[in-house]
Amino acid sequence: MSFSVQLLWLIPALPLAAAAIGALTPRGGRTLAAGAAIAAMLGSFVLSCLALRTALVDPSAHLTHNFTWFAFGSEALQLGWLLDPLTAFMCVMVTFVGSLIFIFSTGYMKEDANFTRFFCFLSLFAAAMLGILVANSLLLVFVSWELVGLASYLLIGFWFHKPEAAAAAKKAFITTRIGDLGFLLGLLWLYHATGSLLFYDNGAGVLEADTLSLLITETTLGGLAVSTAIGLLIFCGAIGKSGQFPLHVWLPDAMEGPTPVSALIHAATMVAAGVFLIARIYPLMSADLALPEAPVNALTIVTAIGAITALMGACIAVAQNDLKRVLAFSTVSQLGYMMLALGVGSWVAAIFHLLTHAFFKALLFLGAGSVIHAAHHEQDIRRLGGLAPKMKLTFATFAIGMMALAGVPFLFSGFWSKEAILHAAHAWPVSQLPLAFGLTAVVLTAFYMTRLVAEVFFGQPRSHAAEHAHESSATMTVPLVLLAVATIALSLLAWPTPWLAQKLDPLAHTEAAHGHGLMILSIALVGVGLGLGAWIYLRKPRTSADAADPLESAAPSAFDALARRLGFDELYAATFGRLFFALAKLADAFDRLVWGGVVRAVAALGRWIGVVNQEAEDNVLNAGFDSGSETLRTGGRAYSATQTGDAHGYLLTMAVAFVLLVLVLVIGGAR
Amino acid sequence: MTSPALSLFNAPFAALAIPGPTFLERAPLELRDWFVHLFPAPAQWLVHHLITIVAVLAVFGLFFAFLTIAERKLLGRLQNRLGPNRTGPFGFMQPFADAIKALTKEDVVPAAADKLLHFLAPVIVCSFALMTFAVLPFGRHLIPLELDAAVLYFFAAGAATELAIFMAGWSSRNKYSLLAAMRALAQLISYELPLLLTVVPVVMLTGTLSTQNIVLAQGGWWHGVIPHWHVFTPWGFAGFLIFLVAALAETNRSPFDSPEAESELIAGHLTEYSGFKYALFFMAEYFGMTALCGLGVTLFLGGWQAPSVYLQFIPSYVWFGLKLIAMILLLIWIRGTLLRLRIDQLMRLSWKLLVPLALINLLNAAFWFQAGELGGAFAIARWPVSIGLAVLPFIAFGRRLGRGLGPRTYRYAP
Amino acid sequence: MNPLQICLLISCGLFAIGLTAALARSNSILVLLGIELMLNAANLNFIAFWRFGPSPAPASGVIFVLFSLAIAAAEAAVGLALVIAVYRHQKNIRLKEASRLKG
Amino acid sequence: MLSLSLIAALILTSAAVALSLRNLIHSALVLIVTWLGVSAFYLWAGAEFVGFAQILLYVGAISMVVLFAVLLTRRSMDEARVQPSSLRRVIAAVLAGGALAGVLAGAVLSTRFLPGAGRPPEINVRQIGLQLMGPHAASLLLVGVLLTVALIGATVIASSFERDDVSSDPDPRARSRGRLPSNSGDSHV
Repeated sequence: MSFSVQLLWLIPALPLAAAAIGALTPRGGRTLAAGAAIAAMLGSFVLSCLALRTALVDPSAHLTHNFTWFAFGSEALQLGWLLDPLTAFMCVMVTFVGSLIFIFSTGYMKEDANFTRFFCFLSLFAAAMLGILVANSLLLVFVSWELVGLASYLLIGFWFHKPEAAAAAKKAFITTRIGDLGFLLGLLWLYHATGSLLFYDNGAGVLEADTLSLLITETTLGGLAVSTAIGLLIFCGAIGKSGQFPLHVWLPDAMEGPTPVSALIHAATMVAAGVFLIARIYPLMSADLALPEAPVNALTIVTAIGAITALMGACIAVAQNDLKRVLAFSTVSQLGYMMLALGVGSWVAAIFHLLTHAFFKALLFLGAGSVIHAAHHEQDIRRLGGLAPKMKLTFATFAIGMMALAGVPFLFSGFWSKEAILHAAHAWPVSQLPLAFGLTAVVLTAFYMTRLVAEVFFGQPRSHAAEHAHESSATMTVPLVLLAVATIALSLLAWPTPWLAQKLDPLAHTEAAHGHGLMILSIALVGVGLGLGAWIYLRKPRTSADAADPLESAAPSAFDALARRLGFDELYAATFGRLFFALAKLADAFDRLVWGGVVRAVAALGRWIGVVNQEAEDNVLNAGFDSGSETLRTGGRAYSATQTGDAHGYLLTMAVAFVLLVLVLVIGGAR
Repeated sequence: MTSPALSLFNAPFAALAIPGPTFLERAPLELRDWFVHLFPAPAQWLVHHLITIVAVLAVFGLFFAFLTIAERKLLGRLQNRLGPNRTGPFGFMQPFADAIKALTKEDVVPAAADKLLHFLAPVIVCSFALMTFAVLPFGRHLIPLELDAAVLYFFAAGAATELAIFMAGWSSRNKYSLLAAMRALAQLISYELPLLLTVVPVVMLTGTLSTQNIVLAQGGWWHGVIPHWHVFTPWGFAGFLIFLVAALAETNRSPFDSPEAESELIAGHLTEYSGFKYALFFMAEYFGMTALCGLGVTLFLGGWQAPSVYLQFIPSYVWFGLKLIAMILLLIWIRGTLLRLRIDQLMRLSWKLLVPLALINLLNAAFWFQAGELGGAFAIARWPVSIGLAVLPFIAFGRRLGRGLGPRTYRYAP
Repeated sequence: MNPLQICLLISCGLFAIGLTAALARSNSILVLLGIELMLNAANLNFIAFWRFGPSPAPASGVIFVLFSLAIAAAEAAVGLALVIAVYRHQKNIRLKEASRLKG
Repeated sequence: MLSLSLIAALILTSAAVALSLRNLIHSALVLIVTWLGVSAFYLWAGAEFVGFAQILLYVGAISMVVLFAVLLTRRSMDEARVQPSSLRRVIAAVLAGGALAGVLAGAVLSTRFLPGAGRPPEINVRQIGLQLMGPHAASLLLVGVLLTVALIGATVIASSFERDDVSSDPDPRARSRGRLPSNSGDSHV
């Protein structure tokens, strides 16, 4: 069955309908809300598979369906759907992972009173995310983008009665808004420059050669090509949404939301939206590479941001004690990898890593959710421990996810995608620094994941909750198993043949030389990381929750700085926070002193006029009015005598008057 | 100056002059014309009308007579007893015996009664019930009075029933009669609404108020077998069911016969009536039922149209008669099967179920028509949509109907 | 005499009877009925002019009467509801006594 | 012309009788005859649709409302008879009515009307429907709104349920006076 691109809107429309159902369902309708959400997601998954089939018929084609949203004057704003392998792969991933997370949620959120609301928000989120994927218009992307932001705000703050959750939701919303401002500016500039926001429109779209050549010939301030400037502005949005340095601060705090939300939004899909966006507008981002003497290329900035984020995230993750926070910083780090890959020119590698990361990170988060659920919402890894024998299935799947994330060779998909990125970085002509950053992060990733597994699953149970943990129910473990299988199976996308790369970018030559040297180096580094982790944490497992971390005792100040996440929050509070507070103070003072003074002066003037007025009124006007009123009152009294309230009297008066009127008319007419 | 009123009464018979397809189809007309020509020319128009009236009276008078015996025998069968079987062969002379009994009975009028009204009530109810027959098309050429606004006429004439019930209840000078009359009126008024609302879609789709044209609009067959009757469309079927229920209530038939529930109320507003006046009321009720069934046949069951193209050789009035009898038998069956409704249940049924359903059915019919106009795929797609529009509201409103109604409780009894 | 004039005279008579009743009777229901009669007289005029008047528009008279009927129905419903409300308030429906706006 | 005279006699006599009867119920019933006469006039004039609508509306609906109103506004069987009006008022009313009739009749007789069409305008139900839905659609909508408002208004005005705020009622006994027992949904028979 071929899938028509006109029907692509159905993919986001199904979850949207489910969200509507969820919103209209009363609190008791748990089965209906969850059933609708899961059914819609599975339906979208089927549709996405059909779309993927259609897209793979001719991978190089961009199937589009454009239509006019509204016209103002001679301008017409167009929206549209786009189907190409990038869209299709992403849709399949989002709907598949989404379905599993939805199913997992039915188990995880079982006791929550606002179960139906939760599924309404989840569906809304999925709809918005799929909207980003199928859009053929930057405007539609932006709209969906903001909807995603809204849904993520609602979901992070789902337990809004917790002050931390409410604060985290606000933080996430405001931080991403800062990036989105850049996105909006870039969007407006793009519309100003090209008159269109469609990606592909038979040669007139903004990602097509004609428009791009126009964009790179113009320059703006600093000698930047217009395309570079627009690309960087849009990249601001991606920084915010994908948690890149320096706007990464919201992502770890967002872990206050329910764990399935963390899995869905802050690991698998939403944060990937930024990466997807850059991959989508890659022709625009890379347009300035054609200019020989550009002062700076947009992709160079992307690379720098990505490399810094990758290394920084990995460093901070080493010193975190909250189970979900470790995973959150690893997400930051992995997103940095993806950005790095985009920057060095291999968007295919970035998308490959995005796909594999979505699976194993969702697996890790759901595994973490399973642990947290079993341990009565205990998230501190120091207070867990010894869970491996109690939760065998969770442990096994979590270990698969951990090895995929750490890049354990050959069997796990994470290894292949990470290799692709490192190779791309190696092949970057500009600098080898990103490769160095990436390799360092590889060691750290293997290290902190080993630490996490060791702390959580080995050793002695260090709290009451951990002692009495037991395996979760099937609604939670089945998605784990499925995700684990997918994590391993996704290796097939890259090996033995680079199938995904051929399908995603068939025009590019895919004979990226697999230098074996680099692969061996990275395998060795993974081994170092794993070994170090095992040596420090497995050899002598932690015995009590209060014992200091071995690293902490070795280098207290460095560990402390990392544990405080390098003080970004404090830095922002001290700089931007203080600045805005001062500005607010200033505005307040201005209001009070300057405007307040003016108002008081006017008021005094008014009061003085009032006094004068009153004198004049009492002595001059009132006397006249009094006598006038008296006359009126007398007249009114006389007139009210006729108002008897007797309907008959009125009727009679009317009749007599009518007779007189007709008489006058008849006599007048006869004359 | 000739009176337009007369031309109004003359006009329909022009249609009867059109030669029919078969001799049988035309046979009643031929017979009438032959008889009319026996009279001198100036009197012919009068005889013409009189003979029509007499024919309607005779046919439906006899029909009424045999309807009563059929009902009693059928009810007997349904209740596992024999029914009247003493008078004449198989008891078929029973209605005539009853008639003689009613005529010879003493006519008791309460002393305090409003004598004139007490007398007028049965007369009015009976005459107006008979008047409704004037616009029913009994056959292709058989319609006593072809009016442009026939459906309106039908209901206008039917309105007098309410008046007569009020007169009967009030003139009896008996508070129970009056109370029962008020209850009966409340029921009639409540059920007139769904009744009229189910007629509206038919009128809307056929674009005419003339009964003959409504029947003509239902002519034709799909593949020569399935007729184009309204009852074979989703909205028509739903409308027919609502019409049936409302017609049951309008004619005080069981299960809606609480106004005169014999076993509970000593005949309601008819308490103070006896003898022939009571018989007149009884007769009017059956006339009303026959007329409403006739209207139902006309509006929904294709009137005198044959059910299949191959059955057209049977004269149209036979088809009308068969359908009428079938529908009346259905009503008798319902009477023998269902339990009587309490008055509050009865009102609730009308206002909370039938009226909203009829209103939705109106929309459904409009949708059906518009989708049919578009043609093509819409003409097929309208079927499931229309069925859904008919069934889903029924389920939705039906589920709400019983809500809040616990089992019947008795305050003063254990 | 013109048939139109006859019709108009009938309607005059009906109107006058309605008015007289509305003025003479003290019972508010009868007053309302008198007013209904006056409305009917007006409707009679519409039909008379439609039928006999010079070059009538095809349906205007009829349609006017239809609207007028609807309004008469609304008037009767509201009027009689008011009568019932008044009765509940002052235990009779003599119009003379319903002369205060105070509840 | 004969039929017109008969109709006129019917209308005027029944109207006069109806409004002079003592018994309200009789008044209402005789008035129905008047309305039937008016509809007969419509039929005579060729306005078939309006004629039947008049019967349906006045005989079927308004008369019922009137009769209900009469029955609901009296306390015993005999109160349907109303007190005779004072003679002074009757004389005034007859004078006013007579003057009006005289003046109107004079106006009608003294006006010279243009000659009209000899035969009734050809109009059938379909045309009326098209006119209502076409040029007069706005009025039709307004009438629909008016009728809905009248329906709701009449229900609200005539409904016997008073507001149940006990606190604002100074005299608790006033609440029980003249009030039906509240209808609690399920029946206690």
